[in-house]
Amino acid sequence: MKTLNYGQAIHRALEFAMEKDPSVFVMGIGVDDHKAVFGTTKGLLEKFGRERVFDTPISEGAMTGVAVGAALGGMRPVHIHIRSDFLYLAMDQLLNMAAKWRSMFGGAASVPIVVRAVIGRSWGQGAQHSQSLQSLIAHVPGIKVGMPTTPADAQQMLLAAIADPNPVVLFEHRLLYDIVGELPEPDWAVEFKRAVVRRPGKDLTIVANSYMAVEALKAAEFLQEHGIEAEIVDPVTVVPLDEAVILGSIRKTGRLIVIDTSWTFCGVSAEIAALAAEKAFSSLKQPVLRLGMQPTPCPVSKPLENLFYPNAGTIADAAFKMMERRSPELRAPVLTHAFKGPF
Amino acid sequence: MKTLNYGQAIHRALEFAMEKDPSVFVMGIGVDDHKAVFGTTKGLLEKFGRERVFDTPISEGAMTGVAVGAALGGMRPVHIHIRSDFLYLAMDQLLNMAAKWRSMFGGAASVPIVVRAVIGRSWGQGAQHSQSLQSLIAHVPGIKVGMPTTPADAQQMLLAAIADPNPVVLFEHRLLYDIVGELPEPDWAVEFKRAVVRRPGKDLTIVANSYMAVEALKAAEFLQEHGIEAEIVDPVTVVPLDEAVILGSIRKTGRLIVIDTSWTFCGVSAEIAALAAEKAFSSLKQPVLRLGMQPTPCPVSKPLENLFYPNAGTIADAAFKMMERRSPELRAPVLTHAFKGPF
Amino acid sequence: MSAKADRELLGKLYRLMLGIRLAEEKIVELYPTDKIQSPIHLSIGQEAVSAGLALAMGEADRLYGTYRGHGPYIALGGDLKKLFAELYGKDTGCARGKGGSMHLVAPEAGLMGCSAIVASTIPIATGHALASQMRGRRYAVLSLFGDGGVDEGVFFESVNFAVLKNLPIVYVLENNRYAIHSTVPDRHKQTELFRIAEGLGLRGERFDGNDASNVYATAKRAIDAVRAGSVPALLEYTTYRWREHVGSQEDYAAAYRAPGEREEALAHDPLQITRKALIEAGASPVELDGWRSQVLQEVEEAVRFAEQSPSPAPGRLLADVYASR
Amino acid sequence: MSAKADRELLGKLYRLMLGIRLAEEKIVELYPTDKIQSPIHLSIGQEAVSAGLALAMGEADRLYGTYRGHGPYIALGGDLKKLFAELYGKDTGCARGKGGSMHLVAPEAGLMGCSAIVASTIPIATGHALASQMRGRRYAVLSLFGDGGVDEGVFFESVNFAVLKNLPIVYVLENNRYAIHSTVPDRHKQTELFRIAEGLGLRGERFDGNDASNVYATAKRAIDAVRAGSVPALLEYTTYRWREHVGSQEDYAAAYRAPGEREEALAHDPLQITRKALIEAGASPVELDGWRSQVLQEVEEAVRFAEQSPSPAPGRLLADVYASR
Ligand SMILES: Cc1ncc(C[n+]2csc(CCOP(=O)(O)OP(=O)(O)O)c2C)c(N)n1
Ligand SMILES: Cc1ncc(C[n+]2csc(CCOP(=O)(O)OP(=O)(O)O)c2C)c(N)n1
Ligand SMILES: [Mg+2]
Ligand SMILES: [Mg+2]
Repeated sequence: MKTLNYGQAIHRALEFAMEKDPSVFVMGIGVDDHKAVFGTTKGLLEKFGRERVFDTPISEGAMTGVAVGAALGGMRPVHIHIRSDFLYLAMDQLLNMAAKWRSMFGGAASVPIVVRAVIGRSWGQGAQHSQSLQSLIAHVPGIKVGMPTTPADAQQMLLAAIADPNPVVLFEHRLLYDIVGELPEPDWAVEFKRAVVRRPGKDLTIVANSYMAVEALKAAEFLQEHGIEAEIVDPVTVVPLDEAVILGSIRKTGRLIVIDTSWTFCGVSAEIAALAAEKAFSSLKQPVLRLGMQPTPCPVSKPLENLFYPNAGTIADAAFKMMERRSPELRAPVLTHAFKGPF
Repeated sequence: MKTLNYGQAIHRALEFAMEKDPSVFVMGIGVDDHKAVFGTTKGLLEKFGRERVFDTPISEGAMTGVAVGAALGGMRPVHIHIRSDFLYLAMDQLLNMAAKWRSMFGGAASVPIVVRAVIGRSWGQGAQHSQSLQSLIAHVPGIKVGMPTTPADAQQMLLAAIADPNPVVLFEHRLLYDIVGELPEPDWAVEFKRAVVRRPGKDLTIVANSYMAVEALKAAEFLQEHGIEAEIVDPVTVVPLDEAVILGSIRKTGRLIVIDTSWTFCGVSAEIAALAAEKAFSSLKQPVLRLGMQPTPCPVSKPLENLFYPNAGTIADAAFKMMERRSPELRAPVLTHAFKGPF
Repeated sequence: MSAKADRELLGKLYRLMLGIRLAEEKIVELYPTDKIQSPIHLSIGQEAVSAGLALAMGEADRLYGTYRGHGPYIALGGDLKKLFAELYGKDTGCARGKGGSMHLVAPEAGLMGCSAIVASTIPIATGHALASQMRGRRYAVLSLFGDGGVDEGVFFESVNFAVLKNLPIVYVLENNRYAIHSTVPDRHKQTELFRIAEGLGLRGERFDGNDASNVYATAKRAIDAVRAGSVPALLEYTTYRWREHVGSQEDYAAAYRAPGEREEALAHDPLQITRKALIEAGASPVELDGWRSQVLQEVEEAVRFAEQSPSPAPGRLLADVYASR
Repeated sequence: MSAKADRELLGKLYRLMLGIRLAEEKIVELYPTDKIQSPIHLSIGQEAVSAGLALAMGEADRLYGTYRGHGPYIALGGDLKKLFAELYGKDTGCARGKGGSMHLVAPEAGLMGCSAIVASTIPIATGHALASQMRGRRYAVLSLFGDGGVDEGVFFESVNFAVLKNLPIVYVLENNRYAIHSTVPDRHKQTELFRIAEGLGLRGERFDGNDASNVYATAKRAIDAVRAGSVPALLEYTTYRWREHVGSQEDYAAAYRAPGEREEALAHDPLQITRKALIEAGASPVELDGWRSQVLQEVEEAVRFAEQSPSPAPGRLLADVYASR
C-alpha cells in the first residue's frame, strides 16, 4: 500500500498505463508544462517523449475528434481538460460521434478514449469555471461516466477507463486533489461499475458523489454525535450506475437524500431520486430529497458562493428534517478544502 | 379562430412577430430556400427582405453567438435548426454564454434569443437526426425550454418566446407538423410557463410531452374503453416547469407514468419522477414509472426503431400494469404519424 | 503511362463509376416503393471523385466520409450486398441495419465510417492520421467532405492541428456547388474554397472532379506524397449534384438552381467523359456494354440479397451500445 | 497632427496606461491578503493595447473582451470603484459581485462583457456588429482576444460570417506570446497570426502593441474605416505578458519562458515608451509624476470603496438568472 493524494494517484495510474501499453498517450492543454495539470502529468514528457505527451491548440471540438480518430487507429488517448466547462465545445464529438460510433455502425468498431475533466470550485471560479457536466454526458447512451472520490478511486477508475473499449469521461473535483489516501497496486482489471458504501448507517441513506461525498461524510459524523446513523453511498460510476448498491441501501433505511455536484434539474440527483421512486418505492418512508447547486450560474462573491453549494451543515440540516428532528444549535463544521488561488 | 397545422401556426407566429416588431429577424440554414423549414418561413424573405431572413453558413457554434450578440445589440433573433442534434455544436454559446450572460454580469444585460430546433423521428433518421436535447439545456439555469405540442401551443409559445427577455429554446417534433388545430388570435402576452391537462382522468396521471402527449392521448382513449381513466398532463414548458399542475394531478390520481421524447437517464422524465418523489410522495400509491427512448442510439432499421420509442400500445400496457390489470389481447392502435421520406 | 496501362486504368475507373451509377439508379427505382426507409443522398453526377480517390488509395489507406456515402462505399470496394441490405435496414447490412444510408462503413475496404453531422468526421480522420504517424506513417488518411464541410469550425481546428503535426492526411473537398440549397457564395466570401485554409498553412489545389482519371492522378500524387512524409494537402474537386439534396428525385426546376444546369450537367457526365476516353484508348463499346450488364446483374443480386435478408432480431436493439472488455 | 495635439494624445494614452498599471500593482499588493478571492489575469506589460484601442474607439463603439479584462475595463473608462468592488466580490461591483475579475462589464463605457471561455466573445461581438449593420451601421464593434483565440473554430466561423456580410467589426488579436504556457509555434504552424484567416478573406496586419500611439493610430484607422463601410479587419498587436498567466506573481524563471525575457520586457515597457515620447514632446517629468499621484489616489479611493462596500445580500443569489418581461 502506498499513501498518496488524489492528484498523485492519477499520476501513478497514467504512468503505469503508459508503461504497460505503448498505445496509451496523453494530450491536452498544458499537459507538458511545468504545472502539469495539478501535477498529474509531471515527468511523463521526459519519460515517454513528445509523441505520447503533447500540448494541443485550444480546440476542444477538433481535439476530441482527434482522440476519437486516434482510437479508431488503434491508440488509447487520454484527453485532459483543466475545467469541465470546456466540454460544451466537445459535445458534438463526444455525443454525436464517440458515444454513437459503435452502435451506429452495428458494432464495426469501438472508440476507447478517456476524457479527464476537472470540476472547479472556490476562489471565485464563477459561472464558467465551476460546472459539473456529468448529467449531460450521462443522458446519452454509448459513453461511460465516472466521478472518482478517493485517491484509490482515482487510480483504479482511470486504469479501468483506459482499459475500457468504450469512451469514458472522468470528472475529477478540484477540491479532492489534496485529499490523501491509501492506494492498492495499480490494477487494470477493476470493473467500471461501482457504488461504494462509504459509511454504513441504518436511519437514512445519503447518496452523494465526488466532493459531495466528502461533505456528506462530515455531515454523517455530526449526525452520529446526535444519534442519527446516516449511510453514505457514493456512486463513483454514473454510467453504468450501480443500482443494486444504491437500492440496497434505500431499502434498508427507507429514507433518501441525494446530493450531486451539479444542479438538480435533470441532473444525476434527479436520476437517482427517480430510480428510488421507481424501484424502491415501497421501502420509502418519506419523500426523497435532492440537494445540489442552487439554480443559478455560480456567483464569484464568496458569501454567495457559500450559499450556492450544499455543505456538511446544510446536509445535516436536511437529515435532521427528514428524521423529523430539529437541527441542533451548533451547526456541523464547514470543511476547509476550499483552496487558495490563483487557480 | 383559424384552423391550421403546426407548421402553419409557427409560420403565422413568425409573420406576426416580424410585422409587429422590426427588431425580430430569422436566421438559420435553409430559412430562405424553397422548402422554408417545413414551410415555417415561407414568404418571409419576400415580405421582410434579406436582412431579416437569411441563410447562414453551417456554423452552429458561431451563429448561436451571432444571435446572442445581435440580441445584445438590440435585436430579437430567431435561430432555426432543422434538427436539434446540431445543438451539440452550439452548447458552449447556449450554456456558457447565453444562459449565463445576465447573471454573470449582475443583471447588466439580457439575451433575448429564440432557438427553434426540430426533433427528428422515423424514416430512418438514425442516431444523429433523432435526438431530443431538452434535458441538456434544461439542466443549466438561465435559459428557458419549451416543447409545444399543438398548433395553438406552437403559435403562442413562439410568440411568448420572442417576447421573452431571456434565451429560449423551443423543441418542435417533426411528427407534430401535420397535426391540425384551432388557433386563437396571435398573442404576445401569454406566459411562458404552462402545463396543460390534455384530458382529465381520475385513475392515473400520465405526464407526457410533445409527440409523446399525442401517443399518450391515444393510449388514454384505449384505456377508457377498458374502464381506466388516465389524466394526460403535458408540460409544454420544461423551464420553467409548471409544478403546480403536475403535482395537482398526481395528488389527485396517486399514480404516475412519465414519458419524455428523449432517453430517461437524467432526462426530463427523471426530473418529473423526482419531483413526484419529493413533493407528491404521500399521494403516491404506486411506484412511479418512466418511459422514453430505449438506452441506445436510435437505430435506422424500422423493426428496431419501432421498439425504440414508446407508443400508445406500450403506454397502455404500462398503465394496465400500474392499475394491476392485465393488458387486453387487442393492443392499443399504433399511430400513423410516421411520415414518408425523404426527410 | 503506356497506352495499355492507361486503358486499364480508365477501365477500372469506368467500372467503379458504373457501379455507383447503376446501384443508385436502382435505388431511385426502388425508393418510391418505400422499401428503403431512410433519407438518401445520392452520388449520381459525382461518381468520378469517389472512383478516382478509391483507385488512388493504397491498400492500407483509410477514408472517412459523409452521409453522401454510396459513392465512396462502392468505389472503395464495399460489399454491394451489404450496402443494399443496409439500405433495407437488414441485419446483413454493413452496419447491421443500425446505420442506414447515412452511416455506411466498410473497414475492410478502407471506409472507416460516414456521419450525418456536417464536418464531423474531419477531426476524426485527422486523429486517425495521428495514429498512423505514431505507428510509423505506413498509411495515409483521407477526409472526404462537401463544400459545406469548410463552414464548420472543426475543419479549421483540424487543419491547424494537421499542419502543426505534419500528419499524413489529405483533405478532399468535394464541391458539388450546393450545401442543400445554399450555394458557395451564399456562405463564403472566399469562393475559391481550396484557398480557405491557406492562412493556416494548408496548401490547396482545385481540380475538375468530373474527370475520373484527373481525380485519380491528382489524388494519387497527393496521397503518395503525404504517405511519404509530405505536408498535409487539400484537394478541391469541382463536380455537380444531379438530384435533390436528399431523396431520389431530380429538382432542376427548383429555385436554387440556375437555368441550364441540367444541360451543363449532362455535358459533363463523369461516366461519359471516361467512357469517351476509354473508347479513344481503344476499348470497344460492346465490351463496355458487357460491363454494364455485369454490374446490373451484381446490383440485382444485391437487391435480392437485401430483400431476402432478415431484419435485425429484437435483441439487436440494445446490442452494440457498449463493447465489453 | 500638430505638436500640441500629439502631446495631448500621448498624455491621454499615458494616463490610461498609468491607470491600468497602478491599479494592477495595487492588486498585486493586495492579492496575498486574500481579499480578492478570484483568479486574476493581469494586463501589466500589455497596457498599450487597451489604451490605444480605447482612445481610438468612438463614443458609440463597443468592445467585447476576455478574462484578461482589467486593462480594457480601465482604459475604456469603466468606473474604478466598481472594478475594485467587483474584485472584492461586493454588491457595488460592476457585475454586483457575481462576475469577479474574469467577467468585467461596463456597457456605459462601451465594454459589453468579458468571458472566461477562450474565443467565446468573438461570435458575440460579430453578432453585435450585425445588429449595428441592421440599425444603420452607426458604430463599430471590437472583438478583443489573445493569441489563443485563433485556436478555436468559432474564430474562423465568425470571421467567415463577418466577411460574408461585410460587418462593421475589427478583430483585435492581442498577441502576448503565450496561451498560458504554450507559445504560438507550439500551437500553430502559421506563426504570423494576422495571416491565419486570410484564406477566408480577412485582411490582417501586425503592429507593435507596446507603443500606445502606434496602437491608437492603426486602430483608429481601422475602426473609422469599418464604421464607414469598409470590410472587416484583423489587427494583431504584439506585446508581452509580464506576470504569470493567472495570479499576481512574476514567473520569469519558469520553463516556458526563454532566458532574457525579463530584460527584453523591461526594455519595451509600454509606459516608458509613451513617457519618453511625451517628454520628447515637451511634457515635464514633474507633471507626469503629478498624474501618477493622482491616479494612485484614485486607486486608493477605489480600494477604500471596495473594502467599505457591502457584500451581496443572500437574496441576491437567485436574482439576475432570468429577466422578467
Ligand atoms: C452540423 C450540421 N448542421 C446542419 C446539417 C444539415 N445538413 C445536412 S447536409 C447539409 C449540407 C452539406 O453540404 P455539403 O457539405 O456541401 O455536402 P453535400 O450534401 O453537398 O454532399 C446540411 C446543412 C447537418 N447535417 N449537420
Ligand atoms: C475553451 C477554453 N479552453 C481552455 C481554457 C483554459 N485557458 C484559459 S486562458 C487560456 C489561454 C488563452 O491564451 P490567449 O488567448 O493567448 O490569452 P492570454 O491569456 O494570453 O491573454 C486557456 C487555454 C479556457 N478558458 N477556455
Ligand atoms: Mg455540397
Ligand atoms: Mg496570449
